[in-house]
Amino acid sequence: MTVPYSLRLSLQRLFGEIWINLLSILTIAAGLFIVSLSFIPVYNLDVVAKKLPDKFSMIVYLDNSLNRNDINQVVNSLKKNKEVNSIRYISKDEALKELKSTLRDSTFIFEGLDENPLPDSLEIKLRRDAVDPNAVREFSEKAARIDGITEINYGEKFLSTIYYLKVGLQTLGTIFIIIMSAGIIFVCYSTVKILFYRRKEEIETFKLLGASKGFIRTPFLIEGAFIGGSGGTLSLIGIYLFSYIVFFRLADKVPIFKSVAIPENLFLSLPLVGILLGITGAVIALGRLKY
Amino acid sequence: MTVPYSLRLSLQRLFGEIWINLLSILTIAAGLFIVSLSFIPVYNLDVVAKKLPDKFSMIVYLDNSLNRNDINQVVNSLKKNKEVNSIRYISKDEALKELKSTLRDSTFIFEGLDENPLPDSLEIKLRRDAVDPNAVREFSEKAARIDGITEINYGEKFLSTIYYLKVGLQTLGTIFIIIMSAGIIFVCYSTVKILFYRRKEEIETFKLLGASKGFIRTPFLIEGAFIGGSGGTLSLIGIYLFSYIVFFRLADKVPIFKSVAIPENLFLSLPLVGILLGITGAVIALGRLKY
Amino acid sequence: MIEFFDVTKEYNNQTALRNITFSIEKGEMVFVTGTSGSGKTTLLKLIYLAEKPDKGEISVAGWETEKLKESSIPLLRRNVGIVFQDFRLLNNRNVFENVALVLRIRNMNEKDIRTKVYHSLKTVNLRHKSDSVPEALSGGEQQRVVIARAIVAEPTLLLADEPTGNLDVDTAAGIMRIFNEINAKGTTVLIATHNRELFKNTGRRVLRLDSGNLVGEEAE
Amino acid sequence: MIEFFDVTKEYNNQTALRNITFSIEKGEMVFVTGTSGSGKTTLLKLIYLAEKPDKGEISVAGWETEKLKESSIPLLRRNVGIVFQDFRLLNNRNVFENVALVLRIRNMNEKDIRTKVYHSLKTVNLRHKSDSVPEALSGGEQQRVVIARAIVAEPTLLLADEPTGNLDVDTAAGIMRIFNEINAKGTTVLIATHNRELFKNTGRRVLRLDSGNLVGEEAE
Ligand SMILES: Nc1ncnc2c1ncn2[C@@H]1O[C@H](COP(=O)(O)OP(=O)(O)OP(=O)(O)O)[C@@H](O)[C@H]1O
Ligand SMILES: Nc1ncnc2c1ncn2[C@@H]1O[C@H](COP(=O)(O)OP(=O)(O)OP(=O)(O)O)[C@@H](O)[C@H]1O
Ligand SMILES: [Mg+2]
Ligand SMILES: [Mg+2]
Repeated sequence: MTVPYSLRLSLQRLFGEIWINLLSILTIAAGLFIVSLSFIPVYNLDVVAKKLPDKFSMIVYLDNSLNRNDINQVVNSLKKNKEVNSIRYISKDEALKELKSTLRDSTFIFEGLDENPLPDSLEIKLRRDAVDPNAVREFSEKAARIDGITEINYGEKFLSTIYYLKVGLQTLGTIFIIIMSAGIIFVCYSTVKILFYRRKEEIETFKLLGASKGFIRTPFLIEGAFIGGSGGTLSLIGIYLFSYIVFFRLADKVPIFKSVAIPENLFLSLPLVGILLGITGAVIALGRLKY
Repeated sequence: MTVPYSLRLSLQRLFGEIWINLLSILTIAAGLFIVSLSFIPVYNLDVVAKKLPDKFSMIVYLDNSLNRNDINQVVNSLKKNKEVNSIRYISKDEALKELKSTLRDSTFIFEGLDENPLPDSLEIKLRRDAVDPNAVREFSEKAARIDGITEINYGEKFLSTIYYLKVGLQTLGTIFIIIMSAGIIFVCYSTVKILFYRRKEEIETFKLLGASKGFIRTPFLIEGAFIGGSGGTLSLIGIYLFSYIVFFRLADKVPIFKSVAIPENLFLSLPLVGILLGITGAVIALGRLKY
Repeated sequence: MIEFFDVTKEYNNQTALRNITFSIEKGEMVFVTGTSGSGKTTLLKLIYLAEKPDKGEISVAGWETEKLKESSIPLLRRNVGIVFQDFRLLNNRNVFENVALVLRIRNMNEKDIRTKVYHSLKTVNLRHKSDSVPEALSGGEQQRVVIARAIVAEPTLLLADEPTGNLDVDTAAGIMRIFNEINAKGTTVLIATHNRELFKNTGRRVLRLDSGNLVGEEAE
Repeated sequence: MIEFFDVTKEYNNQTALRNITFSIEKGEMVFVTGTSGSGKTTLLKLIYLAEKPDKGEISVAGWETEKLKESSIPLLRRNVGIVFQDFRLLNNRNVFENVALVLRIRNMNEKDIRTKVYHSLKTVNLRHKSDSVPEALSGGEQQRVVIARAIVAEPTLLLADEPTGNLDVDTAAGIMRIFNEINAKGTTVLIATHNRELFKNTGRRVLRLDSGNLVGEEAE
């Protein structure tokens, strides 16, 4: 069979029953649009979840008797642990300044102070994947054994909130996207299948007239690809329109929208996803052709 | 036409082409399931958004010279404003205790203190709908004019973050649900429509044999209602299974799931929604019957 | 029973029937004949209102079809039994249900339906095929199911379009006997056919169509 | 060309053909006749492999159908032109495309397709209907499109199932002339019909079926 003919045949079919095909295209577009749409909050939650551990830091209080050299040694011992991402030295003067600025409204407390009562300290940021209640406890026990460290401080409750929030958001997001995608893949498949169901008799006639399997399949695959591809493209246009309206227009009024990230490059694959869905739908819909 | 016959007719049709009808039912179930599923995070975000304003409070510092009576008078003047929800009196001693407990790790600061330098204060919680940057500014200006109040304190940045987060989440949630629902309604309609499209010839024959419009329509409506209703019921079962697995099983491991609320009563209407969708789909699919 | 006055029917500017005038009395049996494409089926379609004339007036069983309300069309059709040239059997139900459909539309009770449908199927020798679907029948069997469906409700007017095209001579003769019996009971019968054997020497009136023109009405 | 040896075909335990043995030589023109439901269509279906026999052996154009690989079935069918009793026209394409389909399946180029399709449609007097869809044709016109489709690819074997059921005597005679011409050019022709007029006095062999039994093979 010449490919131009299958192409013409599928176009004829597409436009010969334009309404019903348009309906399928729109159904698939709606389906893909919905998955993409729900991908936006999940993606953003994931971005937020990934950044959550950055909010966490440990404070290590140093012995007052340590000199510059001793402190460097402590820093080096700490840095040997692979969990450590960065260490910042905070002198007792800096610490007091920071405290004063956070207690801005209650600076009268410090009026009675004659000497700085704060110790020198180190702020340790851990690597993102090391921020997990057990790992942090182990690390802090190890660190406490280093000479010159008097006390280690970190919000245990804050840590476990951060950790479970991260795990929770990521798990939920994954489950949500998997179910959504499965649902929509099914909707697309079923749309194509129902569409081809009407063609049973046509396929039968094709067979009786001596058509090979390839001859019968090709136009259906092209048709499926076209329906899926159009659906995907429409959903892409929909997503862009939606992001434009919501994130550029609405962002003027509600500034929080400005910080919403849109995984645009991912969405660019929507037409391709549509084509794959359409072809797969057509292949399954046709089933194993038997003579 | 006797209703029992239309019923039998639609059942025959449903089971006569069980696979294709099952496909439609599953499509609708998948669609409704997805909308319901995405309703859960939106609903929870809405609950969170509604509670956000509770996190906000204003601190009003009182003149050191006021006695109990004066303070009561200030409280009463404040309470006259409809924005005020509750007022808590915080004595200077309490304030110091609170400060000490938040600064638990740096209590050495207070070692040099001989006298409590903090003033008495009032913590004001505003009504949820009054937590809006403009309203709060106006209110604080009004309050500042009350005798005995030396200073008013509230995090302006925190306030506007809370406010815009609330408005943003609610707006996004509403848009999201509207688009989702529109998409799925379309998917359901289109599924029913494609399904009935095959019956054009059957309808034509019915007409030629003298069937009235009611006779033609009734079985289609029953069929539509059945397909939609089954889809809705399946999606309800799916949602319950999903909540059970995620929120009861997973919650053991990831405690944050425990705080997820599921609008169960709302989901109970899913079968009804399905029936309505099915019937509407059938009505539109049949269109205006013409002889 | 049927009156055509100066009726013209065109499909996309191509005339299928031109200035046709004739009338058929209640209780008559009349044949329509003509070569392939001469307009026989179109004439029948005008009677059961599947097509509307472009010109002229038609009345059927006392109804003037032009003035008929849409809601009355089913009522008219319930007086008419039709043997469609293209059968119009429903493939998703069995033979019994295909025939019974006509009675269900008329709101008959289940017991009467069974009696009448089985009687009608027996008339065309297909009682044993009542559980088969149309696709599992031979061409001639399908045609006889269509005939059974057309006569089961005892219509006042029977329209048969090429009712013996798929039947052998003997079976066709049997069908003609049935039509004669029905006609004898008072039903007006109009048969479109190219098979001269059906009306030769019967003394029945024959409407002869030639490219959409009525060129003769005499018996053969 | 065709050989049946002791062939039996049952549908749900109901025998449609019983112990059929016969053979048709290349270049012959043979008729199959019998009353409605006697098994004519079933016999043709066994030849073009739409049905499989329950017993016995069939060979068509040198292929033993039992041993035929699935992928060879289309090759066999491309040697066969079929006039289906139920037409099997595709309603979503016009007459030209319905006929052309057979040639497209055979991968013919567009120019040859046009020439051949128009020639074939002219043969059955339907050149002027090439742009119509099947639904807008009269019964006889549809049947002639099916005949045009069956002969357009110049098959080595032509199977015609009740090819004149919807045609008047003159048009039917024209179709038989076409079949005779094709047969004269070497095509084997097998016609299933209940219309004795087609084979009376032609001297052609007639296979007579009665309730699935082959009861005679002589010319009439
Ligand atoms: N797919 C099928 N399933 C079950 N029974 C069938 C099927 N096809 C045909 N039959 C039965 O087999 C018998 C022979 O059918 P066939 O179509 O071969 O008859 P025929 O000789 O072509 O009749 P006609 O002249 O009416 O077309 C009939 O009784 C028919 O009901
Ligand atoms: N729906 C339609 N649209 C366009 N043309 C049509 C339509 N139906 C019929 N025609 C044309 O009108 C003419 C008359 O058709 P009709 O079906 O009445 O013929 P007929 O006498 O029944 O023929 P046959 O014996 O072949 O059935 C034919 O040329 C046919 O092609
Ligand atoms: Mg006709
Ligand atoms: Mg047959």
